[in-house]
Amino acid sequence: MRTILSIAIDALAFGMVLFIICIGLSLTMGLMRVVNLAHGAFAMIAGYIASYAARDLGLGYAAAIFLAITGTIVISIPLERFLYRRIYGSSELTQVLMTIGLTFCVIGITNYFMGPTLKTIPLPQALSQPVDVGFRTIAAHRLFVIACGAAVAVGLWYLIERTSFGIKLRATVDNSAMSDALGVRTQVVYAISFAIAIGLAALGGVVGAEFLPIEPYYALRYMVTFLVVVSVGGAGSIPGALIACLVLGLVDTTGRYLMPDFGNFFFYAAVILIVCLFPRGFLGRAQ
Amino acid sequence: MTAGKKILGAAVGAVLMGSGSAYADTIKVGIIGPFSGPFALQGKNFQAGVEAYRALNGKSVKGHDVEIIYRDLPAANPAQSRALAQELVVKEKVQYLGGVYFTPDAMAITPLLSQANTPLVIFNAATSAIMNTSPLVVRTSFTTAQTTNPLGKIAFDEGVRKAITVVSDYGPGVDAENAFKKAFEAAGGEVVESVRMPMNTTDFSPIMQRVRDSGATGLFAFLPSGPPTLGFVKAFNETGLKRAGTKFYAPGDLTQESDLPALGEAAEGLKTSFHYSVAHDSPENKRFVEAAVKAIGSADQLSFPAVGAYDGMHVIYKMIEATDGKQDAQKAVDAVKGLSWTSPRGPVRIEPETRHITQNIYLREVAKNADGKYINKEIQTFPDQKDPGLATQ
Amino acid sequence: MSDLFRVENLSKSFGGLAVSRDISLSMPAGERLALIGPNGAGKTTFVNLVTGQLKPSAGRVLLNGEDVTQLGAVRRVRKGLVRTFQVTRLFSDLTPEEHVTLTVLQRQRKATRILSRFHGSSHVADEVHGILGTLGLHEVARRKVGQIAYGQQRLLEIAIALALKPKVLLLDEPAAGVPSADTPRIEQALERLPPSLAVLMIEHDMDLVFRFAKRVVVLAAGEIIFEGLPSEVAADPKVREAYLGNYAHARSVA
Amino acid sequence: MHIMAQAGTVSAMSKAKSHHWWRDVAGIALIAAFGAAGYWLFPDNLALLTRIVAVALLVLSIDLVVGYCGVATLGQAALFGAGAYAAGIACVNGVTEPMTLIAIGAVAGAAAGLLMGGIMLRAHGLAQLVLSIAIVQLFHEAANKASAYTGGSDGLAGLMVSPLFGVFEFDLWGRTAYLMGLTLLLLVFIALKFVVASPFGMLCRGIKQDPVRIRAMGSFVFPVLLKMFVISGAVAGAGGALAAISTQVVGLDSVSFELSANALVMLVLGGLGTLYGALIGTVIFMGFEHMVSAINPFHWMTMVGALLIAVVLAAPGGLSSLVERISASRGGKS
Repeated sequence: MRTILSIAIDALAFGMVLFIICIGLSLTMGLMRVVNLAHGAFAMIAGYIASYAARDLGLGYAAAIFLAITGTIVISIPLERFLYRRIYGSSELTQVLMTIGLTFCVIGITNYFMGPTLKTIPLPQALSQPVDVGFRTIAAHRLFVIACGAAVAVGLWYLIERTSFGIKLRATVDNSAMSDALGVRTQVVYAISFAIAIGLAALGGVVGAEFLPIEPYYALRYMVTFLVVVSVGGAGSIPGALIACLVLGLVDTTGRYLMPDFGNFFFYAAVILIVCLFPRGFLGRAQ
Repeated sequence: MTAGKKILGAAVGAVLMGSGSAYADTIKVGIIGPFSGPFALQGKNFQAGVEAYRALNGKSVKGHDVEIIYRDLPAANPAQSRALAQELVVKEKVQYLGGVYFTPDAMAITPLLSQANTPLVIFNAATSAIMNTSPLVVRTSFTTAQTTNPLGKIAFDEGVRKAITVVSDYGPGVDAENAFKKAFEAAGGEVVESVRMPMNTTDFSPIMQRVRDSGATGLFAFLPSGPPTLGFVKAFNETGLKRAGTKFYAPGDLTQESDLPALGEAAEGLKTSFHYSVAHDSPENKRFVEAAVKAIGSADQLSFPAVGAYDGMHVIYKMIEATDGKQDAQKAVDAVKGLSWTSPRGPVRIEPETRHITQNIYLREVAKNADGKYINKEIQTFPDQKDPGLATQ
Repeated sequence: MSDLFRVENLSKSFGGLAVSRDISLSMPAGERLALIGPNGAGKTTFVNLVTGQLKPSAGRVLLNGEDVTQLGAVRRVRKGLVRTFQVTRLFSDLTPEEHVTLTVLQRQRKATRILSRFHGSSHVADEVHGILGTLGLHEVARRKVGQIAYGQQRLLEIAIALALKPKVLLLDEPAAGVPSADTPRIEQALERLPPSLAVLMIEHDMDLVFRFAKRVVVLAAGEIIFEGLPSEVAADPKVREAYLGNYAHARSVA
Repeated sequence: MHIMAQAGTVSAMSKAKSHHWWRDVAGIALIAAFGAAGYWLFPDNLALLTRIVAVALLVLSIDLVVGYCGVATLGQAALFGAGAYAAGIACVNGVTEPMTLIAIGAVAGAAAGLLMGGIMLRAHGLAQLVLSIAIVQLFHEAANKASAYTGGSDGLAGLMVSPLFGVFEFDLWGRTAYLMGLTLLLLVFIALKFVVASPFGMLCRGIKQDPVRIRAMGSFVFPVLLKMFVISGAVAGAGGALAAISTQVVGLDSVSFELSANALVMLVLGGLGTLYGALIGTVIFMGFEHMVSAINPFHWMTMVGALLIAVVLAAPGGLSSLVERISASRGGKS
């Protein structure tokens, strides 16, 4: 029982990191129909900014997170304006080509300016302590990540289902020409959604740095994982992405505990099974 | 005066060139390494080692200018490796090949060597078997078995009777697992469980849970240097294994100096065995580190591949000296068999039979130096270690 | 059992919503039947059920006395039950000639051959040109479908159906969206359909229905409310109730 | 005047078929000429050129499923790797005749294609893409695990291929390997030209655009696509076998996601749905990569990324569409 609980809480923490990073990609893919393979690159940029802010500027963890999110969004604005707007509505493969190109550029530039070494984001004292949760000790940071994930899920759900922006966003996605005619400024809606997606990537990149360490190749290393998680959840669905992250996190963690030698087999076999059972992902929109 | 000297030199040069190309010629050396991509740091270290050697020992040997040509091979890719080697030999007319980070890449090059009449000096690729694929291969790095071997006895001597091995599931990982098992069991211990985890593992908590369940009091781990080592060490600490007193042993790949600033406090006290620590205390190493840091640009980035490259260049220079600039791979290789010198890592020797490097292996502990920087502090020396993988063959 | 085509008690519901209720009808060879009804009456759903795009909740579909209800769409086509689409589904970068050639080759089970040329057989070419000629498409035979008029695309839909040598043909609004100037060409094409063919046509244009159909079936809210001669439709009280507004409207538009 | 113009269009129309035929012959001749030019102009880079040929086969195989059938895949290297490992394992076990090895690779690739298609064709769109990724990862993992046969991460080394026709050795200069590869590529290209021009090829194009319509024409979709998968597997497998023969080593990279993704990028770069696009994309991408990585081995990735972005902005349909557009505008002017 202790073991099961222990595995479950590890799985939850890992799943939540995936969720925070992937939900932004799920939004861009499901709502804006852009296969943004450079999503991880933005998470990585945020990690570098946070690392710089915390280690070199000596700022606190919260300030570093804030700076990383705003900084990454600021960097993404000209990219959205000059690159992404050209590929809204293009074929998926064209989008793949461009966003992979962008990823290569980001990696190359990061390698040049930041060097190829690992960068860490020092945690505040409170988060770096192991906490005794009764059946085992767990890093406080993991609990923090779980809380962040839950907050993101609830916040996004509220934003999309309960605010006027959410209504405009959903309308734009369903029928952008009609929304335009009704006076919704779809360009603005797209730009804001893109910024939100990037901001979430940034948050995930920073709080997830303990799991997925920040280095230049980050952007490509985890690209597949992100893409798989989003598709399994169903692009554009918040609860879908959440379920996918938790299920895949659980499969991955349990598989690695029970049969570590075959850890990857479990993960990808589960992906094949899920996709065959739910061809649109857990909660995907009908196509 | 200087101008006159220059003109004179040029004139003499021209005469010599006319009379025969044996003198003021350029000898090209092709270096293949991961200069971009996920292993770019290791490639940078190759370059730093090479440049440091040239800075300290000059850019020519016996009047032969030595030119270095770098070629990028970002990840293990034998087909590309062969294409690059072929291009270097046929098109760039290099007389020596060096570098190579991954085993399969080396395996793709060795079949070409005798036809190319070119020796290959391996700066890293650490599988024993490479040496058997061609008589023209010399290696100045290490093998995983070589660096792992002493750990078995160390663990036993520190009171560990039951150990668990956790390695990345690929060639060197398996080598390390076997080497530790053999040495530890020879010393009288028992390996209760062996775990091989996929290369792309990022969350190590479940593995640590398994370590805890196994009841072992010692953990032997092998992970290639890079991002996952950070997660591994942190997971070891956070799951309370460290506090519970589990002893942790690993070859030095785990605490590569370039990872130490990131690992920091988490790795403090960690004991690893390796052939080289940047903190090695000797005049040779001081000279090397100074030059290599200058070449690489930042002290934080310097680590073991640089010393492999540095000594590799030493071997290549000796080969050039022995052949006097003529392309004769067999003669070049024969000339360095049995060669011994004092490397930045300590005394080393090219074993005549295996052409692999024999060297000291050090037990090191992660500790803070006087400047508050984390280093691999050498605490015990195992002199004159051969590669056990090749020795048994 | 002499009926070529028969539908017995066909029903379909999505969730709790019944879109087809207990529909039965039959057609002998040479039948010209029009299926009409207000928007949302379930006409296209009926075609989808009959041709196998949808699985019915209950009921049977019989072709030549054989129960084909369990067969998939492809097998039904191969047995001679063929449809056209309300919104044309054509390959925009292929030509009409290529469309019909592919269809003829498919009918001859030669479409999956790798070791033959697409335009290789002169027999096929003759048949293709025959079909295209009957429908007046020979002039545009080698233009890409994306570049020909919509009326011609509708004709091509019919051409593809004919190339399958159907026994029963279901035409889903063959004149929908066609400019009125082009309607006569469609009508002409319908008149020239092989006499032995049983044809069921869904259509909104009542003039066309009156000229084409020998028999009319009216569908409203998924149920058949009338079956009889075209001349009787207008007089039927149920039809008037369910449909007349739309009919009058349609007529005034036409 | 008017009549003449009309007569012109009619004769142009009847010529259309033979015109296409000539265009294909000219295209194939052009490829052969380029290949031969590569041999004479870059005699010192034949290993690179051979690698380009092997990858070109992989990219062609992707074009068959992506460009002609609309099936998105990021896992094609599974088929390439199946061919490479089959040829490699056969070679280590004593089958050393190069043509036989190519055939073994093609058969293994086709078998893997059958398996992969059987799984992938159950899904559509994004889910299909993810299945392809999962499959290639499983292949990769299996190749790593079965190290007794595949050499695992150390690679399968020691392939001693006998000389072609008992005469031409696979040596350092790689002339035999290149010429054999080039011949193989040409033969495959010609064969594929026939495949895509066959009724079957047309059917695939139809399925790509609208499978519902194809079903309503009375044709099944799944077996047709599966057949194309098998063909595509054979092509990719032959490419893998060529890579194995020419490098005499098979590494795990030959069944990697990275190779699949790179190959797809090359295809999209060149343009989908024309076999020429696959070749153009491969040559441009690999040539460019080779060039910039030789100029600056440390930071070339940025340049490659910039190339991809530039192509999307300048020629969204791929480079081959650019060629077509230019030739079309020339034709319009003249």
